[in-house]
Amino acid sequence: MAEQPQTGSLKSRTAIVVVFETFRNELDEHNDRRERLIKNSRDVTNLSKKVIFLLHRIMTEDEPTPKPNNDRASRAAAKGREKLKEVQNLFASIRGEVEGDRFWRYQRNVSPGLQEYIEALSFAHYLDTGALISFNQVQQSLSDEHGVPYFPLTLEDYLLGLSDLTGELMRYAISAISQRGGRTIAREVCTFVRSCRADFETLTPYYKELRKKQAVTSQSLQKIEDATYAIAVRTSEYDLPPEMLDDVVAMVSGS
Amino acid sequence: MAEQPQTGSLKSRTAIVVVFETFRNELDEHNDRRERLIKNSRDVTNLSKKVIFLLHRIMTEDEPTPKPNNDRASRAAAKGREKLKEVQNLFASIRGEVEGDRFWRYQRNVSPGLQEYIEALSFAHYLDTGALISFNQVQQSLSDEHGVPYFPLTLEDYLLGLSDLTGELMRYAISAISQRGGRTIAREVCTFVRSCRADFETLTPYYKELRKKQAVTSQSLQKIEDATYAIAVRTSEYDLPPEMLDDVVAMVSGS
Amino acid sequence: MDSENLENINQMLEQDAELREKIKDQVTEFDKKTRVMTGLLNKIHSTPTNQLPALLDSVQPVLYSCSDVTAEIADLVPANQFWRWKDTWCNSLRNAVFVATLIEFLRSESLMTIQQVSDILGIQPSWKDRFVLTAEDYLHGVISLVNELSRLAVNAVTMGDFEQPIKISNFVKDIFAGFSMLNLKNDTLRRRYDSLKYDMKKIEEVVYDVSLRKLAPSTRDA
Amino acid sequence: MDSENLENINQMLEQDAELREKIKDQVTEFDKKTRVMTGLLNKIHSTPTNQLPALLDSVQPVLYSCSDVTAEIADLVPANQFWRWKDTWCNSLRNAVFVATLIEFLRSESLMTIQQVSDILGIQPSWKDRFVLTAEDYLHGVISLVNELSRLAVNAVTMGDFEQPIKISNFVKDIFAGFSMLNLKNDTLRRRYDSLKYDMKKIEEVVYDVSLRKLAPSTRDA
Amino acid sequence: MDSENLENINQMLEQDAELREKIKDQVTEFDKKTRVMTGLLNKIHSTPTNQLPALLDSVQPVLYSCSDVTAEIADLVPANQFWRWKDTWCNSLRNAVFVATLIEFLRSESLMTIQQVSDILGIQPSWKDRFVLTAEDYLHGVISLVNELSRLAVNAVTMGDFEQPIKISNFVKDIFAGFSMLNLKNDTLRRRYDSLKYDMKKIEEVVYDVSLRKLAPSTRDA
Amino acid sequence: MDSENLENINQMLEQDAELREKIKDQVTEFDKKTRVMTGLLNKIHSTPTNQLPALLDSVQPVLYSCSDVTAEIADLVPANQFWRWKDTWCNSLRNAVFVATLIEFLRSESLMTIQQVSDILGIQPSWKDRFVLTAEDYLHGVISLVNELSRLAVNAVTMGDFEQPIKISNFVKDIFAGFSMLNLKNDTLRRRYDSLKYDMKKIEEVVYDVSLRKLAPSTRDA
Amino acid sequence: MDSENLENINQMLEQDAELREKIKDQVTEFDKKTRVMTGLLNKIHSTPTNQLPALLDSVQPVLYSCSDVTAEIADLVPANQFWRWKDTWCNSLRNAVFVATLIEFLRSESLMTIQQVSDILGIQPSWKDRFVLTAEDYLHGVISLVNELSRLAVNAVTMGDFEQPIKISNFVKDIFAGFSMLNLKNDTLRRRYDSLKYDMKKIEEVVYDVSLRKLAPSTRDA
Amino acid sequence: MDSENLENINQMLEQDAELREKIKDQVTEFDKKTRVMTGLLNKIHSTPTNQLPALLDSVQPVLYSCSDVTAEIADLVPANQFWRWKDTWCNSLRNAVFVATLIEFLRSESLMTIQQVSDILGIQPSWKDRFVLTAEDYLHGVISLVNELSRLAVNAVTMGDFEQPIKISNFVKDIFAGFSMLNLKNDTLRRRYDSLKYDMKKIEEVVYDVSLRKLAPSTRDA
Ligand SMILES: [Mn+2]
Ligand SMILES: [Mn+2]
Repeated sequence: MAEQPQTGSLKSRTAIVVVFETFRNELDEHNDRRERLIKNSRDVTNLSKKVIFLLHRIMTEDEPTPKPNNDRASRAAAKGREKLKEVQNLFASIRGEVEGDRFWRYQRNVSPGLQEYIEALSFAHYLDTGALISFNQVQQSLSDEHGVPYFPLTLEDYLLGLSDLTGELMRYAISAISQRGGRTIAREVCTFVRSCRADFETLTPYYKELRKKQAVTSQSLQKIEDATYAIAVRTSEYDLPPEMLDDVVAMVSGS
Repeated sequence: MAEQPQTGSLKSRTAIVVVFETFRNELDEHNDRRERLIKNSRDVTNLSKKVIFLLHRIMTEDEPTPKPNNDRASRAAAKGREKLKEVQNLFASIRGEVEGDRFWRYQRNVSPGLQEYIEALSFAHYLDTGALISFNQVQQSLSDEHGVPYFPLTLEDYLLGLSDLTGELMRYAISAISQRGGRTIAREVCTFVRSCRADFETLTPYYKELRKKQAVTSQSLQKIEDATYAIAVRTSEYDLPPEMLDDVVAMVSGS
Repeated sequence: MDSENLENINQMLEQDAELREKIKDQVTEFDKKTRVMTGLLNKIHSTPTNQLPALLDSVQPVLYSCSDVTAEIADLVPANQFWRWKDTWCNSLRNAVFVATLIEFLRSESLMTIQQVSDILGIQPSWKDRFVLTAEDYLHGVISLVNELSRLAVNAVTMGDFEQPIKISNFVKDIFAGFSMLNLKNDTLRRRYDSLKYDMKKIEEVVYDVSLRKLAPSTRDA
Repeated sequence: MDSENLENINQMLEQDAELREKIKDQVTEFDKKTRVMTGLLNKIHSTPTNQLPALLDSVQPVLYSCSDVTAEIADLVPANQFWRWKDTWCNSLRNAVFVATLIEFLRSESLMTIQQVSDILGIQPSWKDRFVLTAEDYLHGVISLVNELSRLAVNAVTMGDFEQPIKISNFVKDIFAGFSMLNLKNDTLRRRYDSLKYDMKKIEEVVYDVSLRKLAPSTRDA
Repeated sequence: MDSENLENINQMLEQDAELREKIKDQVTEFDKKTRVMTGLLNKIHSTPTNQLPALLDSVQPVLYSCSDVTAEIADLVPANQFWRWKDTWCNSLRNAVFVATLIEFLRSESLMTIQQVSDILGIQPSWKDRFVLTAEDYLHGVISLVNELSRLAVNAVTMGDFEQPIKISNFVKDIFAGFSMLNLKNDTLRRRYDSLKYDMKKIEEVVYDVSLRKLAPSTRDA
Repeated sequence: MDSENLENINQMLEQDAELREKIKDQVTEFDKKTRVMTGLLNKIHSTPTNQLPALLDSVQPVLYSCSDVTAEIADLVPANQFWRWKDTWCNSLRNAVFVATLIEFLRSESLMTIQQVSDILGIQPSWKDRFVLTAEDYLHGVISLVNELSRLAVNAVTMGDFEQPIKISNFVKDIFAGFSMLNLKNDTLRRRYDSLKYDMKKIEEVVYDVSLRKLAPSTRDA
Repeated sequence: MDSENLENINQMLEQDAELREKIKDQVTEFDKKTRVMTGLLNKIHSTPTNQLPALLDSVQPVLYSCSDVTAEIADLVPANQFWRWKDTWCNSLRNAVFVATLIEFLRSESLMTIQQVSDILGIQPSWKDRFVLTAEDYLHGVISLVNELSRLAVNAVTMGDFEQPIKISNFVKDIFAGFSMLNLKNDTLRRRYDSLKYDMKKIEEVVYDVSLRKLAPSTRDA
Repeated sequence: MDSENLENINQMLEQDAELREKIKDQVTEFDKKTRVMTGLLNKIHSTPTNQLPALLDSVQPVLYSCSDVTAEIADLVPANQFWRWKDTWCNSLRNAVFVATLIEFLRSESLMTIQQVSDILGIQPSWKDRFVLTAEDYLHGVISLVNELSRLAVNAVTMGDFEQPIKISNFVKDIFAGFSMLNLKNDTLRRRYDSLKYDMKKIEEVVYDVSLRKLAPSTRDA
């Protein structure tokens, strides 16, 4: 091509077409990358959902010889974290795609999977520690062995992922109630979700999406409160300590 | 596992869990397959969209020595069909996934890409033949070398794909008008889209989605009618045959 | 469109329309049967335990007669088109699963398998691309069963049967253990599975009340 | 949340909020400049061709002054966060592209490249992760240019300039050829690209009218 | 448009507008009456059972006075236009059905028929093309009755009346069985019918609580 | 529920369901007819003016045959229930109004009155409590007519008939003036009336193009 | 709630409801007047320019009579509550602005100021907390004026008046330049302002058509 | 547009924009305060009854400090423009009503009147054309109070306070009776009033649970 489109404004059709061809390549490359990231995000979502089910499963399954709930919880968390390594590998694999200023260009495409991952990770973390995973801890989990992040974690993804956690905790609390020792779990979760809701409340002005999810969190909290209420009402009627009540029921129902 | 869950109804937790494990595998397998098909469908959509742009591009690009439009159209169709082979290969690749009764299970996941493919294929077909591609021709394009279909084509996908074609034809007609001989093209497209609309009209009672798209088709038709109207008004003012008008303008504008 | 193509299309449309009509008629039939059965079974909440067998016996023939309707449908559905039409009858089918598994539980305290339900509804292996009982439909039916049992646990106590809730509790816990094996998507099944937890909680409360009031025989002997 | 985490979060939020405010102020400034320029350039539709250079000269300084604002914004945006904030100013930037390319066309009948526009707006290569003129924004500006030129083709004739439409026609056809190289998604750019076709059609009509009335000099000599 | 055609149409439109206004005024009147009655009947939840008759007596005259309003409406509605206007008053009418059937239940533990409600509201057979109580409106009123009774079952126990829930339970079971015989289409009525299940479950739980604690005489012997 | 009450209600519900089915069948028939007619009339946009009479003649018999269907419906609708069922067929009826008024305009450039349309569709005065053409339905049909005529004005010019737009313009101006005298409430009719303005503007622009270029004989002398 | 508190609140609510009714009645009156005026003014599109004064004279008295209605409304609105109720009448008021400014343009080719419109509608300075013509309402009316003038430009040519479009073009250019100086937020006004561009383009095209064909005296010499 | 007219208008628009900004800043301040208060009051659900006074004491100063913000707003709002701007702060104001009435209930089991809330928020009678607490905003705050109390009834029991639900029940019954006397239109307030029924039902069920089990001293003797 004899034309030198760079040296001045474009006077001929050929020159214009040559320049627009570079635009085409740019746009095509962008769209292809976007597609790859969307697919990656779908994979992340699916794997993370499975981890959440795994955690629930371990926390509700029968144990031959009942051990303290803490043991079970750390075992669940360990297994969950193990599985989440696969997800972390998926994030590592897109590292090159979202390098430098590109991350913010594709943030919306990475976000859905990322939030589901944070939901799963924070669930495992809660089971293990009884605490909310911190922003830095999540960012750390998304970093290589030298602590260099695959990409920057956004506050919004962090908060929205945590907001979904409260829904899973509600499920966890409700199913715990029918188990031995479940009352304590329900009460702990109630306190924890209550404090989550309070923490998020101060942050809702900043994110519209968080405001919507906060409504769901409030509903979840109410469901947990209703459940702990039912426990309280029941136990108040009898003058026995809670552990003994569990034993009586176990004896009768033969489980 | 000593249990034989098949021989009677399930009496123990272990037996139930064993059976439900088979359900889990079934559901997981289904979800994974669904994911694969959705990804495939996204690829099909992207490739097909590119073919549509390719066809438009060839039909509007400058020609060093102007030839009859028909030549150009068959060249475009040939190139388009060539590219569409890639898409057909994508369909061939999911053949195993949608075998037998499975096709209808995943029809909704295959559908979006398939409709975009039909839009592209029918555009190439129209450029080449001036006719609407038939159901059987589309099904044939989705079959192996022995004429065995990769999967059954549904009437709905066929019609919805064709309905989108009218939008592309509107774009084609409008850009043609600014070209030599474009008036004839616009008039032909007008007649063709009018008959498409009439054909679809009798079929709208059967598909809700088609009813919505028919409204878009009507708008496209009106845009084409308005354009051919503008041509008619202009040429009516002068008493010259259309070809000569083209020549006069070409001379003046020096293109 | 050329006329051959158009004719082709119209023929397909008419065949589909006709088929849809015919299937719908059969589904109406199926629906009537399940309505009759659930109407009868609604009486378990006011029928003393020892009179249950008679009640169940009255439902059984209707349940067996469902195989007529499944055969009619399987006959109508074209090869490989099971998934195209199944939404039409899946409500009726889930209700039939509910009925079958409820009867079985009340008779033997055990969970009827998907294969057993299939057999009772006369579903043939050779229909596999036209009429099948899918895992999803079976699971929906089982969830309805648990919903109903939580209500029964309450009413059994009202009628003075203090053992029923305990049987139900053990049975439902087993089923719940099964369900927790599954990885579900955010769909109806997931939502209904979540509701199971509330049923389980309600049943637990009944067992609790009963145990602590030492009404159950096992504690009376303790 | 433990207090360190919470403090951490609050700090990030405040920084973002502050930054957003600061960028918005600069964008308001940018917006004012482009509003002044488009206000002035609106007069091309009633300014005889020979008086255009003076009009363009009056706009030029404002255009050059945009580099102050781009520098301010580039200064504010944190490293790598270009795509996070660009929506804030992209309207102003597209308008600036429109202004720059319109002036260039009216001066030299040629299309200013994305690099030239970047340069005129003082955008530095070293800002590449903070403030860039993207292909998309450039293309939007060029489409606005074509929209305006179709209006100018009409008004030029009213003012007795019969050559302008022909220049515009050739120029716009070249640009259209460029656009048809692109593979677009179903987004705003695609919709606006479709609108180009109508501009082209309108311009063609003007050329047609002018040619057939043999008003253009080239035909007068023919 | 020729002027006769036009005038004709305009007259029709104006008459309709005027009539709509008049009917609306009567419906506002009707609405006030039902609001007063439901306001009074809301006190059943805190009125001891033995004082209920007095409360019901205070509502009765208002209920009888509804016949004034139905007569006014029937007077306004042009011949044959019942179905055109019925949506305007159907909410008030359903509330009136609710009130009538609630009073009757509290007096006699029986369900007032559609004919009896019609009579009490003064609806004349001769109005059949202008004002009728349809089956649909009657059923809506009955569902509201059940909704209210599930609340009453709870509050009766709080007030120490342990027999009321049992009466309510028997009554509602009957109604529920009745409803399950009806072939309801998938509309509002169907959705509200589904809500009956929750009411019934709640009532059963109250009866359970009472009988578990042997609080009601009838359950004390069980 | 006592069984007589229940049976009574169930019977009403079933009769309604059956009737709905029957009316729907007739409406499907009606719909087919109007679809055939609009399909044929769609050709006016590509039929030279002198061949229009033949086209209209081919539609006329189908239009006359609509009286069969209106008679069937009038037969089915129970006394006084016009307003209950009218929504079922109002779309078909509006389309029939559109067809009748379009044919009349193309034949005589005049607007068929509501009475004339009623007559052509065979609607009997004695059906007034069962099947009537209301002002609202008539007006909807007329608006559809105007929508279609604005398209015809454009296409007539394309086919070289420069007088048709002028006829259409005069006709539509009249209708528009008529509509602006009506006191329409803020409903669908009002919204569609607002759309008339766009149609009229479009028609005026066509007339403008024709008269500016002195294409129509009537404007050539202007 | 203590009864005084309650009564207090209820009284406020009832007064508001009553007031709303009364204002609505006056607005209906206002609306009728503007409907009559726009109906009459619609004839400008088919009235030769020399007969316009007579047409405008027929509208003027209705316009003056609007002051009756504004006085009634100003009387009703409680002190300080202008902003509470203004939405009720703003459509009518904007239409009145449209009418007043259209008449003025047709008489003197000049734009009536907000103060002049206020005066003609009899709005008193002393009503400032009850009834005011806001800048926003005035601007809405002016945009409607431009919308109408673009239509008039077209129809004037059809009627053979080739100067009207040129007058309109000059007038609208001025208004457009004025609007582009305003700092409009992203609301309805902004959206409607964007529509002005289309009107102006249309008017420019009419002027183009006229001058291309050398039809207007002023363009004939160009 | 003549320049005076234009300048006049532009000035009005700019003043409004500036004012909007200033008011918004104050509302942000107001919002922060109510957010802090609701954040603190959220702890009532986990604070034993005997520690409530301390908690309430910590909220009180923030509540009193709201008068600063209301004064700032009243200062900003131009005379007569209360109704123009009130939507800006009505959410914050309703939250403040909620806070004030909640504190009062927890202290004295009584409902603060609209006048008392006005006073506590420092709203001056002399502001009546600039800043007022309307009945609507007051009622919204009260509904929020009831929503919160239904939750508190539940949580109080969990914390072992069985008398709180009974106090709440009596209080809410009163409010509900009050609301049912009001003539609410079909708007947001009406919809939220309907939600009160659910709250009341829930509270009644809590009281039921407590009294059935004779947990509260007052019910223990029942
Ligand atoms: Mn989740
Ligand atoms: Mn397309």
